[in-house]
Amino acid sequence: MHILYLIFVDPFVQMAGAPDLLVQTLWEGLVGGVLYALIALGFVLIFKASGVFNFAQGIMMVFAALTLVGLYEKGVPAWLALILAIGIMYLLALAVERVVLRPLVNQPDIMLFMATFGLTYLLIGLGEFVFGGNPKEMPVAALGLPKGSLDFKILGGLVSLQKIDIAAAVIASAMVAGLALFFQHTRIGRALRAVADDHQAALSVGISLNQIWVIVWFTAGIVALATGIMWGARSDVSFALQVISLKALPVLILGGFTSVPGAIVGGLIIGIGEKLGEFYWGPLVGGGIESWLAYVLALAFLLFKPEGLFGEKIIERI
Amino acid sequence: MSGGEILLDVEHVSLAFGGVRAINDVSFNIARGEIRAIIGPNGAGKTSMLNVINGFYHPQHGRISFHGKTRARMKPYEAASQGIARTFQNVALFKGMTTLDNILTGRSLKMRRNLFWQMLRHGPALAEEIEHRKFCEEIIDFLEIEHIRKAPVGTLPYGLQKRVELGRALAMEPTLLLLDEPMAGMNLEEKQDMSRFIVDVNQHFGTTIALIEHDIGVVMDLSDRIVVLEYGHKIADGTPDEVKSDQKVIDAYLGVAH
Amino acid sequence: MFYREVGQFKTSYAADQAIFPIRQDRIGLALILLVAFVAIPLLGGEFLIASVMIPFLILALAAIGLNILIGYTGLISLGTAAFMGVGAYACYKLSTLFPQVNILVWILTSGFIACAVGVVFGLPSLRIKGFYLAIATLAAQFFLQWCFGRVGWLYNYNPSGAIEVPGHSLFGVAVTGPSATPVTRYYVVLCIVVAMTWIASNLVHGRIGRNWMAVRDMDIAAQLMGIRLLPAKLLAFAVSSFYAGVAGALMVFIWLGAAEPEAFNINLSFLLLFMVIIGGLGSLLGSFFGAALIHILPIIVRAAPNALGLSVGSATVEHLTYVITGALIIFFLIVEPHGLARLWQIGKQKLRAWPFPY
Amino acid sequence: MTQPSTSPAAPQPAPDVALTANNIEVIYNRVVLVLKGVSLTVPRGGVVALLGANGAGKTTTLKAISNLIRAERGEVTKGSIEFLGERVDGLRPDDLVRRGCIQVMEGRHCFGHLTIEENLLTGAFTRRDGRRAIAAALDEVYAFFPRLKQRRTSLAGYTSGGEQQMCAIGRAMMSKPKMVLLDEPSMGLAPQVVEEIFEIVRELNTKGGVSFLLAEQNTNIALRYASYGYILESGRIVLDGEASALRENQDVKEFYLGVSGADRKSFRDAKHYKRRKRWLG
Amino acid sequence: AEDSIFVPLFTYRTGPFAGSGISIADGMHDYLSMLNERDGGIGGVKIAVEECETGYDTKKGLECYEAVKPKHPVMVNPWSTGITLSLIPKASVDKTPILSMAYGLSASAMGDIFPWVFNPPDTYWDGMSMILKYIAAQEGGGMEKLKGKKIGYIYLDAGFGKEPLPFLEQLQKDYGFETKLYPVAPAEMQNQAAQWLNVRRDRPDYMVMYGWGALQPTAIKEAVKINYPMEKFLSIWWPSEEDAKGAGEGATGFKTLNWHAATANFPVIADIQKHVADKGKSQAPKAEIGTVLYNRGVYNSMLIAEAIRTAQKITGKKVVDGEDVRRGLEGLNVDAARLKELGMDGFAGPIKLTCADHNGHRPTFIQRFDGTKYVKVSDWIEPLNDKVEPLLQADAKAYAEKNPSWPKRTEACDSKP
Ligand SMILES: Nc1ncnc2c1ncn2[C@@H]1O[C@H](COP(=O)(O)OP(=O)(O)OP(=O)(O)O)[C@@H](O)[C@H]1O
Ligand SMILES: Nc1ncnc2c1ncn2[C@@H]1O[C@H](COP(=O)(O)OP(=O)(O)OP(=O)(O)O)[C@@H](O)[C@H]1O
Ligand SMILES: [Mg+2]
Ligand SMILES: [Mg+2]
Repeated sequence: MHILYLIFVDPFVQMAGAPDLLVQTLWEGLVGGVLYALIALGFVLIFKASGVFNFAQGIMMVFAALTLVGLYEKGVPAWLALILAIGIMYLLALAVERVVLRPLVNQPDIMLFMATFGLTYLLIGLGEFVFGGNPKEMPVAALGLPKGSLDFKILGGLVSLQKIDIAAAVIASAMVAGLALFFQHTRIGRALRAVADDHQAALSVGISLNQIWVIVWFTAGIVALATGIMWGARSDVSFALQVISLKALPVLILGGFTSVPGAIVGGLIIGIGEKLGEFYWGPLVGGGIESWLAYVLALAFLLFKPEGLFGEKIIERI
Repeated sequence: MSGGEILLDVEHVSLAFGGVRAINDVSFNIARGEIRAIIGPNGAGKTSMLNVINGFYHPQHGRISFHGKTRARMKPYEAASQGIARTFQNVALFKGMTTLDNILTGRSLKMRRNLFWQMLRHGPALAEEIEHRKFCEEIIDFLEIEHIRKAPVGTLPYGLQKRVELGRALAMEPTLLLLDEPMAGMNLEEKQDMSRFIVDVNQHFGTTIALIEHDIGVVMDLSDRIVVLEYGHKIADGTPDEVKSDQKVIDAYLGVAH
Repeated sequence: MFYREVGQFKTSYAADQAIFPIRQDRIGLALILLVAFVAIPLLGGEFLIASVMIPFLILALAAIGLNILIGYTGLISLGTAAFMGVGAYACYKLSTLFPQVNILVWILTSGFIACAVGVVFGLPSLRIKGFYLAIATLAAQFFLQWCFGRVGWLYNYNPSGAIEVPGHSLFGVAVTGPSATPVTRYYVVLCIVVAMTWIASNLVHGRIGRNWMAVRDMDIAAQLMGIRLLPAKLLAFAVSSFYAGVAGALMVFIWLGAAEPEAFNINLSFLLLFMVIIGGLGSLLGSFFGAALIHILPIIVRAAPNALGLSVGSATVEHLTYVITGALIIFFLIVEPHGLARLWQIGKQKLRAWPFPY
Repeated sequence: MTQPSTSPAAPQPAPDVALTANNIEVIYNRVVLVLKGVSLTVPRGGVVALLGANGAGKTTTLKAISNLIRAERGEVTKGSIEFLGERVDGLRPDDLVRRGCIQVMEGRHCFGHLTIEENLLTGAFTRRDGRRAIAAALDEVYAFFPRLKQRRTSLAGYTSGGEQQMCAIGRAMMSKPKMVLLDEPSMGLAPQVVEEIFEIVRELNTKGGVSFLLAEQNTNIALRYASYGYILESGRIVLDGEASALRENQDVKEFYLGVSGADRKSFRDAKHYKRRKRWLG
Repeated sequence: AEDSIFVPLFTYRTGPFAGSGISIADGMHDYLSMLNERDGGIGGVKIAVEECETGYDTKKGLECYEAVKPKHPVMVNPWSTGITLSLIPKASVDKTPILSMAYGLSASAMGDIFPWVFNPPDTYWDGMSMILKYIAAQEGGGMEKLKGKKIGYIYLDAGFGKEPLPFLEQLQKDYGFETKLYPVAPAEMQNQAAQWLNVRRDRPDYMVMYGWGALQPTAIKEAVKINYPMEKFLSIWWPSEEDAKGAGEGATGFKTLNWHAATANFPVIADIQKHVADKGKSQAPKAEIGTVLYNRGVYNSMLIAEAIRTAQKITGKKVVDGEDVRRGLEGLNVDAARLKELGMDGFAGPIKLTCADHNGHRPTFIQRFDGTKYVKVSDWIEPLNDKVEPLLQADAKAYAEKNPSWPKRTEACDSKP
């Protein structure tokens, strides 16, 4: 009986008892969710446009941020470092298209997935070789990002919102909105979706895969850079960040692999769900459930909707 | 052959996907031992009808009796175990497997040795395997696909894939064989071969056949009775001669003969 | 020596249904077994046996398990490491509860426990497909890994939170623990791997294997052939997890000697996945190739500068190892997207046609 | 094919030639040699049929021309291909489309997750002549295939086989091509629609001056609409000539056309051509 | 070669923990190189130093072990608890002692049961006892002052972080304080918002951290974010300057345990600078020399060198082997005078190991982060030996019991008790 009380009643009593903490938890979940969504967005972009599940997205995030910080530490001004980092992401996109994707056109998805794993290894090696393996600090101020927090004394307590988190949320929302519109309503967007369906048919109607892939990987690179900056500002820029990128996976399935808005909605659900879960229910089992809660949430959800919230219908026809 | 014992009876079947009414209150039957053709323009609901018959789609209305047993819903594997086999419009072979393995898969329901024997493979499992292999070789021989026995089916020419698919269906020793455009994309010679196979199967094994085909020549020559669908409705049902002269069918489907 | 099958006529279906119908292949297999059983233990150094061969065989075993799931049944799983963990923790628990029982019994038993857990996590596979399923199996990965760390009973409440392998012997010879020599441990692993590879090969070449492949290639058509999806998929999960479980038990008992939950982390799952893909989906031989490429290649790259007499910092070597391994993976995929096993087949095909190019 | 005629002499680049393939060889996967020297010419504004049994290499020929062969891990190892007087072997498929040569692939290959209308619009990807023109082209396609207009908002993956075939042809038309490589257009279509499609081909050909190279199994209808035909067998051209001449050719009649009219043999009575051979006696 | 002593260094300059690993690797490497450059090795014998990259991964660590084994290492420094655990059983068989300096298996402090394993100068239990003692002192007295206090414990949810749990439980009973646990999964090190929200709710009086790698900077940032009073945030000895710097101003006041200096003002460091760094033989950037973890590496290498030197003294051999160095470690006695000779006067306290005690249980001090560096702010604090000892005893006994074939100690003892 007591256990039932602890599971089903007590958490809500706590929520009501300290509403400021509830608001804070929701906010943390929201911010975490937005950041997950940003990583997921990178995955979605590439998946949509080439059917490739890009395992390297996480390392691209680290690599992009590392380039930025690495250059900055070498004395390059922050704005220039940012531009250079964007340039390097462009070069990366070109190289990936030329070396990896072009020879592997029209191959099964899983092979391309594998190729991105090779890419991951390459980028880890290269990144550590050039910039070293030690964690680096994100020059938040030099990049013109806000520091400090906004504190609100409400609900009988204190709710404190970090300015950088607010910035992250704004930037992420803008990116997601822009990309969603782009995909639904433009010629290129439609072409991207066509490519994801059938490489060969896309080629046959004259869609230039090469060009499309460069565009998409470059966009994903920019998203990766933005994500890297935001996560880097929260802790620091190191290869350990790559692990976080796995969290984008449950977000992806929840939102549906191919949906840009799905990434943000999935991100929010996962982010808020896991923070609430860890905060109110985690202590019952000794905490640390955040490491799997997101996946289990996503799994439970999939059982009811196998293609995710906004995913493309799984076509079963014979 | 018509007028014999009814093997399959479709009564007032309707099927819709969202707004699309693929089948609308269609009834017809198939007698044991006959070749029954289903024809109609593209999108008329022919394939959907086959899908309903072998349980892949579940109709919203109507009933289907097979062997006298009536059911509204059935799982595809149940249909298979009751003796309904089929081929597909867009070849649905197991692409990563060889011709022989594809056909052997058709024997799956007939193989009995359990996991344990399968693990050892020697002894009973192997004996069983060889016995079924013999049966499959008969089919391979019959369909004249010996030369591609060990070839992966993925890159075979389309016509051969269709033949392998037929072989796979035959391996199930079905009572009712559903063929969905078996001759699409074939030239005359190949159509003649395929026709011969169909007729042989029908006559030698007594297998009942439901056939969808757009080549009117083939349909008229092979089938005992024809049902014609258009936009999900049945517009005609009868012998080839009856159907050929039906004005509705000519308007909806045949157009000028060629 | 020419690789020709000309002149080898089969006079019975039995001979033709054999797994290696071509004589040269059978000779090749015999040679490999000879090398594995005789030459390596006799001639190989301790490093080769303990750090190259034992891990290679264990990883190959796990890869075979995963290949049954992905390569043969088409179900992508990212939870293999967790199932290996189940095997390892089960074996630890059982062998510390009943230390007098023969350790091989426990290694196999823990395979069955992993099998049961695998089936539970395989249940969603009926509804969830493709990459969606892959991510659903991540739930297994993270949840189980959390359990290994959180359920004290599993690791006998050791303050270190790790499981440490006690010494066990088999017919008076130590097979686990520090006094077991690398050669003994190697033989134990080798025998188990050879036996289980043989069984796997029997399975995939028979009815069950065909059913799996049918489900993989076209599940709708498979259903219409009378194959029931759920049992087929669950059986694949069961067999796969059994292999993973045994591999996990071997990994801790024969290879590592002690393990923390982190030993079964997501990276291991990914590595196994990649072994299977790069080796060749749906090929047992490919699992060995894949394990060799992903486990042995970095060792060679790491040893190369020393062997060449170059002095390169250990960190630089590591970076280069990453870069080279990554580049090679991409290279092999471009040369042959269907994995090393296919490359091998094409090579054989060329040999057959030799000296003509086509 | 008892008396293989020699291939035509190397075609001269002439202003009235749309496409020539000169002695091309294709190898798949670096091991399988499929085309063993195929030469053919499509005159500007002509309709040329490429006939042959299953696996003869028709699809391979078309893909070699449109260069989709790369995506199948195939390679043109010998010979040259010219389109409108320029060498095009080695160009990317999208370059070819931009120059006006588009292929309709065998087996439809519609984009399953795009609606019918979106599928059609992807066909206009390379066009730069503005929304209005594209909308007009769309209407034109709908006029040709009213069935598509009805299904315009449904996902292509759910439509019937014939609807997908129409969609694939319509999609190619959207690119305003000068030359269409049509692979098995009649497959899976109702007889009426087959007739319609060939009528459309003729209309595009006569009114729009579009050249066609069509690979077809339905020899009968193909030779009725084409002006010239090539017959391909195991990767070689074994016979070619004016369509009317081919129709009268005895071998072609027996193997490909059959006899139409009253004394046509029923399919029921089709004879066995090949001797049966038992495996393992 | 015959005329050198082979000392492999297991390091990790790559992977998720490289941030901490690099400084340690540099410190270890540079000290030994300095001995080679300055003195021509130890006792006239060159030390063959070879790094093997583990990436903090147990499997790679084992591979390193097998790779160096044929070269007869005189000892191994695994620098990872996971690797240490895997190697412990092998040590006695391969006759290679393990030096796991202030990490690894706490119970291996018991020399009777683990003759081949050494973990000076303190175990994690010692560490916890000293932190608690310091907290009690802050509260103005002895351990009894802890009564009624709430102590938060944030830790890496892996072997190392979990080890103090039974000890905490014991002390909590003895002294009547309350603990709140905040585990951080290894995959979630950079995602701690939920844990710190919990801290905000529970409002513990003090926070204690057992972290590693990215866990530490993230935790400090989060603590700053929720305005946790930094002066009451204490850690075991692993955080570096870099870990605290990321949080900026707010991190001032953060405290950690340490047993050695965190500056470069020592003759020994000057020698490293002169003989190694200035000659371009060090990988360490200038700013890194003299930092906490660099110096920790130096200290570790000092123990290696002194053990070898002691071994040479005991055996009279110049080229010693693993067995000799084990005896050297058991006879290790670095007293104040010796430290002075080493140029380490004031660098660290004296340390003496015996056959029974492989740890030393040395006192440590608290250092406080002042915004750029750590400054010693407390006296030397002795660990609560009476609390730690029984636990070690029990744990070591349990380890041996669970391993039915665990060998009884047969190695003779040189030092006369
Ligand atoms: N990707 C491929 N890899 C290897 N071989 C292939 C590949 N594609 C086709 N082939 C082989 O090339 C030969 C010619 O095939 P192609 O598809 O060109 O024939 P087709 O004349 O179009 O036949 P159909 O009428 O069946 O479409 C066949 O034997 C086929 O097996
Ligand atoms: N799973 C489905 N979801 C949505 N619509 C479907 C589905 N299956 C079939 N339809 C629709 O139902 C109608 C009938 O389709 P069906 O495949 O049965 O036609 P058909 O008679 O076989 O045509 P064809 O001769 O072109 O193959 C089509 O309009 C098709 O788009
Ligand atoms: Mg159909
Ligand atoms: Mg073709």
